[in-house]
Amino acid sequence: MRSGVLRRVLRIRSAQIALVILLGIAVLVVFGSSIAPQDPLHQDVARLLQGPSGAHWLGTDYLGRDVLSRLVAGSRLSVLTAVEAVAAALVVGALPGLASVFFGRWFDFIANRLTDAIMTLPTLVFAIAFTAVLGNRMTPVMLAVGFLISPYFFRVTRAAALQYAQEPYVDAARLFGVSRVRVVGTHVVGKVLPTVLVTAATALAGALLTVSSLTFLGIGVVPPAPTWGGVLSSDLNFLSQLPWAPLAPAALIMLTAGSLNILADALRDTIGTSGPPVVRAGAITDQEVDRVDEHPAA
Amino acid sequence: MSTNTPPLETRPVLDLADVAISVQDGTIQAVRGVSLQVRRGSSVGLVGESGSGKTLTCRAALGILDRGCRVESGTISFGGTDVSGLDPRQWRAIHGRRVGAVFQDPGSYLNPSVPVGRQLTEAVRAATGLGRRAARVRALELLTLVGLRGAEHVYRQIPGELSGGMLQRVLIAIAIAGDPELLVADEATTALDVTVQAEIIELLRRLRDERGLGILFVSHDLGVIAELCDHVVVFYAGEVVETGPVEEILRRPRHPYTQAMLRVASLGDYRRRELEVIPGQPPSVGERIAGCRFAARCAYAADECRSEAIELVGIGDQHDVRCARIEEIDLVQSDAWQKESA
Amino acid sequence: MRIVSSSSRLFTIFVPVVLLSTFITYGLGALSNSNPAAAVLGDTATPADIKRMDHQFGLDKPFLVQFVHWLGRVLHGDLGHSYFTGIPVTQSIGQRFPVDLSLTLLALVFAVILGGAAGVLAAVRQGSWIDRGITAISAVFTSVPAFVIGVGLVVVFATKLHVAPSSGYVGPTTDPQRWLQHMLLPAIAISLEPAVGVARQLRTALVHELRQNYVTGAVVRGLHPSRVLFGHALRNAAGPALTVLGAQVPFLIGGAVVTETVFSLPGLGQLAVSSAEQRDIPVVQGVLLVTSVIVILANLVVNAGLGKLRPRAGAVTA
Amino acid sequence: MSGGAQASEEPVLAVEAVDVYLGRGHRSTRILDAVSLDVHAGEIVGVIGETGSGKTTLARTIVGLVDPAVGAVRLDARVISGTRATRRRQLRRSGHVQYVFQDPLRSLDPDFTVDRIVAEGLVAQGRLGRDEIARRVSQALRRVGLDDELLTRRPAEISGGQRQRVAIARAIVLEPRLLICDEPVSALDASNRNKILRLLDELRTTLDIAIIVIAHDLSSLAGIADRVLVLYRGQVVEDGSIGEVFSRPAHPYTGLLVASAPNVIHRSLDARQLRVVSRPEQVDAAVDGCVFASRCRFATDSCRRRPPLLEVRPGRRVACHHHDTWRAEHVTHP
Repeated sequence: MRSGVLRRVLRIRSAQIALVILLGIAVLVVFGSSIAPQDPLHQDVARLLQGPSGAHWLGTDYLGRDVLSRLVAGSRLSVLTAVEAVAAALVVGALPGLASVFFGRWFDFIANRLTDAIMTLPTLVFAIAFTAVLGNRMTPVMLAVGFLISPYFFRVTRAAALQYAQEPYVDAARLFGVSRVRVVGTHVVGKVLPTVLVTAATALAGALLTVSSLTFLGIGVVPPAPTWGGVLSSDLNFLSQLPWAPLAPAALIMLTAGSLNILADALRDTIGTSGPPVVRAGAITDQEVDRVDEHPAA
Repeated sequence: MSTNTPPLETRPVLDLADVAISVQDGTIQAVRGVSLQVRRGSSVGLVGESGSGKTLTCRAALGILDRGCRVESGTISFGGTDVSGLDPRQWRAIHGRRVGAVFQDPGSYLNPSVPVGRQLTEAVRAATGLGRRAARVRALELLTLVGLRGAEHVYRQIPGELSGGMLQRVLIAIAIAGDPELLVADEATTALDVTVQAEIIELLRRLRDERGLGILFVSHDLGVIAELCDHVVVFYAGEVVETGPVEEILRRPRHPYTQAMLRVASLGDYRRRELEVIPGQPPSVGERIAGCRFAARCAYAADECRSEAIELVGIGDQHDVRCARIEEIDLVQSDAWQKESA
Repeated sequence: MRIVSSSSRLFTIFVPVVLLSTFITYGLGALSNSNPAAAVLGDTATPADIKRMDHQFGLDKPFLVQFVHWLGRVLHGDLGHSYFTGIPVTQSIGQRFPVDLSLTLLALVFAVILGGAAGVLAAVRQGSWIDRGITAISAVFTSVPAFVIGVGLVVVFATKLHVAPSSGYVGPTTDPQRWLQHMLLPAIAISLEPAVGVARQLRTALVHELRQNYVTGAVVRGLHPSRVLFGHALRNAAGPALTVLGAQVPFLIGGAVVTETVFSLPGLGQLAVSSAEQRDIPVVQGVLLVTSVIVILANLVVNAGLGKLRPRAGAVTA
Repeated sequence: MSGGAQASEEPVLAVEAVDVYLGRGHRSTRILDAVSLDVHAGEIVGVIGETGSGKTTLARTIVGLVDPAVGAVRLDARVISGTRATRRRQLRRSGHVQYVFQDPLRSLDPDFTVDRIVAEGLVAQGRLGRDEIARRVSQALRRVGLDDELLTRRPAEISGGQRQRVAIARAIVLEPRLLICDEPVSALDASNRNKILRLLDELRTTLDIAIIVIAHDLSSLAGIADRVLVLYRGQVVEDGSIGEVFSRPAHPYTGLLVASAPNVIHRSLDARQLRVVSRPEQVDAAVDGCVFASRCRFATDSCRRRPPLLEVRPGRRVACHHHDTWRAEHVTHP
């Protein structure tokens, strides 16, 4: 890790706020339904579609369930599945991206075509199709989503790794007889890591939106189980009675995704000012391939 | 600058009087008290180490100081009109028409994705208002004028396809497209191969003599200045320490810094010898120093050098020096010379 | 691997990509353990019935043979029939396809206009309140799913102000004005995310370009500021922004699929969701294939645009 | 001091007629063409060449980052080019050949402190304990004129001249037999340039090592080099003792180089009279002819054949058909 990058990020006010919000969300995720004020599944036919009150801070839904409790209890599924997707993408994308430093042009060619192909698959449609195959469960669907976003990790990591691997100090280390694996370990990995972190934070925000979109469509969850997107979806049918009802679940999604994006931006700015080149997303890869050619393996 | 009446009856094209420039939003004064003049058909060289203020001065004269940099005091005028307070729109009437500029790393001053000919034509049109077709004809003439063979072919190439020397010629063609009176060249030959550098200097000399172009030439290399310029301004740590005709400065430098600079410069002799160095490092930009800014590195420095500001004093025809001990140094040196020859 | 011409680029890059993505699409369907015959015939089917049905669907052949057959039929415009309704997949997709195509194209246009203008404005006024405002609005929109924006638009413009229809679809050939009325809100809803992507990338790239020496060079040549901005800096900054736009298309289509639900548009999304619930594999495959092709086509367009922006192919770089 | 004065009988480095190609397949180009060079212990040899002359490729070939297609590189009479990976690693760990890269800022890892940078080669050898490494690092730093307070700084926190010294310290800490410096002073101003050149001059005697200094201009060799090798488009056009080569160049290209060098004192050659005015077109077109013919004022039909690199005097080689006549044609008008 580039020394002090995180410390400098944490000096940025917006990043501090974002981190506090994310810590709060993390508490919701860890403790989930055990800190929900009421039973998220308890239906109360006497209190349908009520506005906020002392008993129900965020009101009740069309079955008389406490909205606040449903949102709190739904945090775990909504956030953890997104984390699963990003973790999968990291493993499938970032590791080969880093490894591309070691392999020649054929690995590069194949990996890039494969990447291009995966990137043409529309994430949501693919996720929907996946439920058709594997049944209506969230985890496999999100692993599939992780597979679909892995190309972004691959590209960003690969571009950064190749760039750093061509710095003269890498040649210098090789001239000392340091092995390639160790050279990459000491001179390249640490510099690529912040870039991967930025991508991970952005991807997590995106995956969160994907989860909420899927749960909104009713995909990946079996009905009584609460999710943020599901709460939003159920509110939608009663817009005329409770037009402000979507606000709370929407705000929760936005706060989480927004905090992640702010953190990613702060991180990106910090890396940008501390030296390493900015890796442009989706940069055209042919030039990089050319550069590899000019770098004869030794 | 000397108070003598200028030998040429023409008014200077560029006239800087007592210019001070601040950087970092006025917090640091990087350049102070710079006065210099450039006339048509003459070339003035600014020489100094990096950070000495020569590039800031020349960017101020071009009206392209970076954000946070500002001309604090003094006047900059083109042919009698003061330009120090102009806004970008007013500068546009001067850029390209009255002054052209070339820089180090010529390739980076051209748009990498547009053929060079189109960029030249565009400059011709901006400076002259010619029609598209006439401008293209003019552009091809200019490419030939700056010594590029196969102008038609070069016209269609993008910057990445040309060598550094060719790019600098293209940039010179662009700079003189509007037939300006002044050309500002900031380290224009620094990154080039020596043989190419000599050719570019040759070209600049020709343009100066044939078209009466005034040239303000910035370089860290006294040798290059000696090849092209008739007048030298020596910068040290944000101040002019010596200025005068090039032969005189080379033959009989008076400021200890100029003398040291000549000793470390390449002498055109390649035998093994003990190489000269100037001890220490220059002060950091804007560092406040009472007295002479070179005193800490100067073998002749005395107490008087460190107490109060030293003025630039005229000591001959257009020859000014900023040194408090100039007479004593002359004595020491002639003594040494006598001992050596005895 | 230098690009000699755009046609060879097409063959070296896009043909393998199309083959691979169709393979993944098909493989997804074929990998499903669900037996369509059993699903269609119900609990009372005999093994012989299932075998006959398998043969009818071609499911008794090796996987690769099935893929090649399927690909052959796809090339002839045959995506098979729904397991349940028996309606040709091309027919049900054909009915709904215009909705998504209109939505996607309109959203792309909005994204270019909105994102382009915001990006240029933010870069030119870098550090001003305009720049900060655009950055803040961008941060909000990247954190909101398209369907939430859709819901917001419905609440404000349809439910409260009654200035736009909240649901339904009219074909552009039937009544262009009403088509636009129906498409406007959903298209805006899904265009905001890609617009933000374009704006951010454009701002970054343009700020970078405006710091380059050639911009200083253009200024000292006395060029008009608009010429420096649009003729030089933007030309070079547009490439990365266009690349980002291309990369956004898969998400744009995803947004379209969800937003259809909000605005009750009869599009591919609803077809995909309902067939996924029924495990109607040929329909799901068809939708995936068609949307992938949209993405690939959009990327071809983007690539053509990039080719125009970049220096001539095969240029020697020093 | 004349060329090769300190030469012992066996050269430390012998580059024997190497051809080097870069790129693959039809895009492969010949960068070096039959280049040969000897360097003895205690000797500084300058390699001078402009853009595209192949000088950096020559350095990379000597250190084994590039393999020659033809020819060999020998260190103390043992071939070190084109070896297998394990042998190569063994050679590299020995530290006998050290390379000081062109750009000191980029060749030092920005995340590493000075002590870690200088120690990297010793750590890779894995022979010495931590205390011994620390001792050797601080000794090397003192040798290049830096003190211990720099040990914990990072490259961004020290000056350009100091960075170049750190790069040299990193090389000499391994007690090399041969040191190759690629443009060691091109990024420095005149005074700092002379300081680094003086340091190299000092090291060759105190450490008794062979040094190659690669440069694009004469001023980076002035005062320290014993011999100089002039490269033009991958070929050696002239070599010999530096005083002789530059005071009486035997090749028209060397002449042009000397005449073009910016100079504050009078010179004997005028670049304007060495540049091409006109020349026979067919000389230009010759593929296997003299590499310099297209820029040579003195080119004739015979230059369509490639001139051999002839030893015109002991220790003096020139590749020019007209090496003994062109100067007579060059008339200096007042």
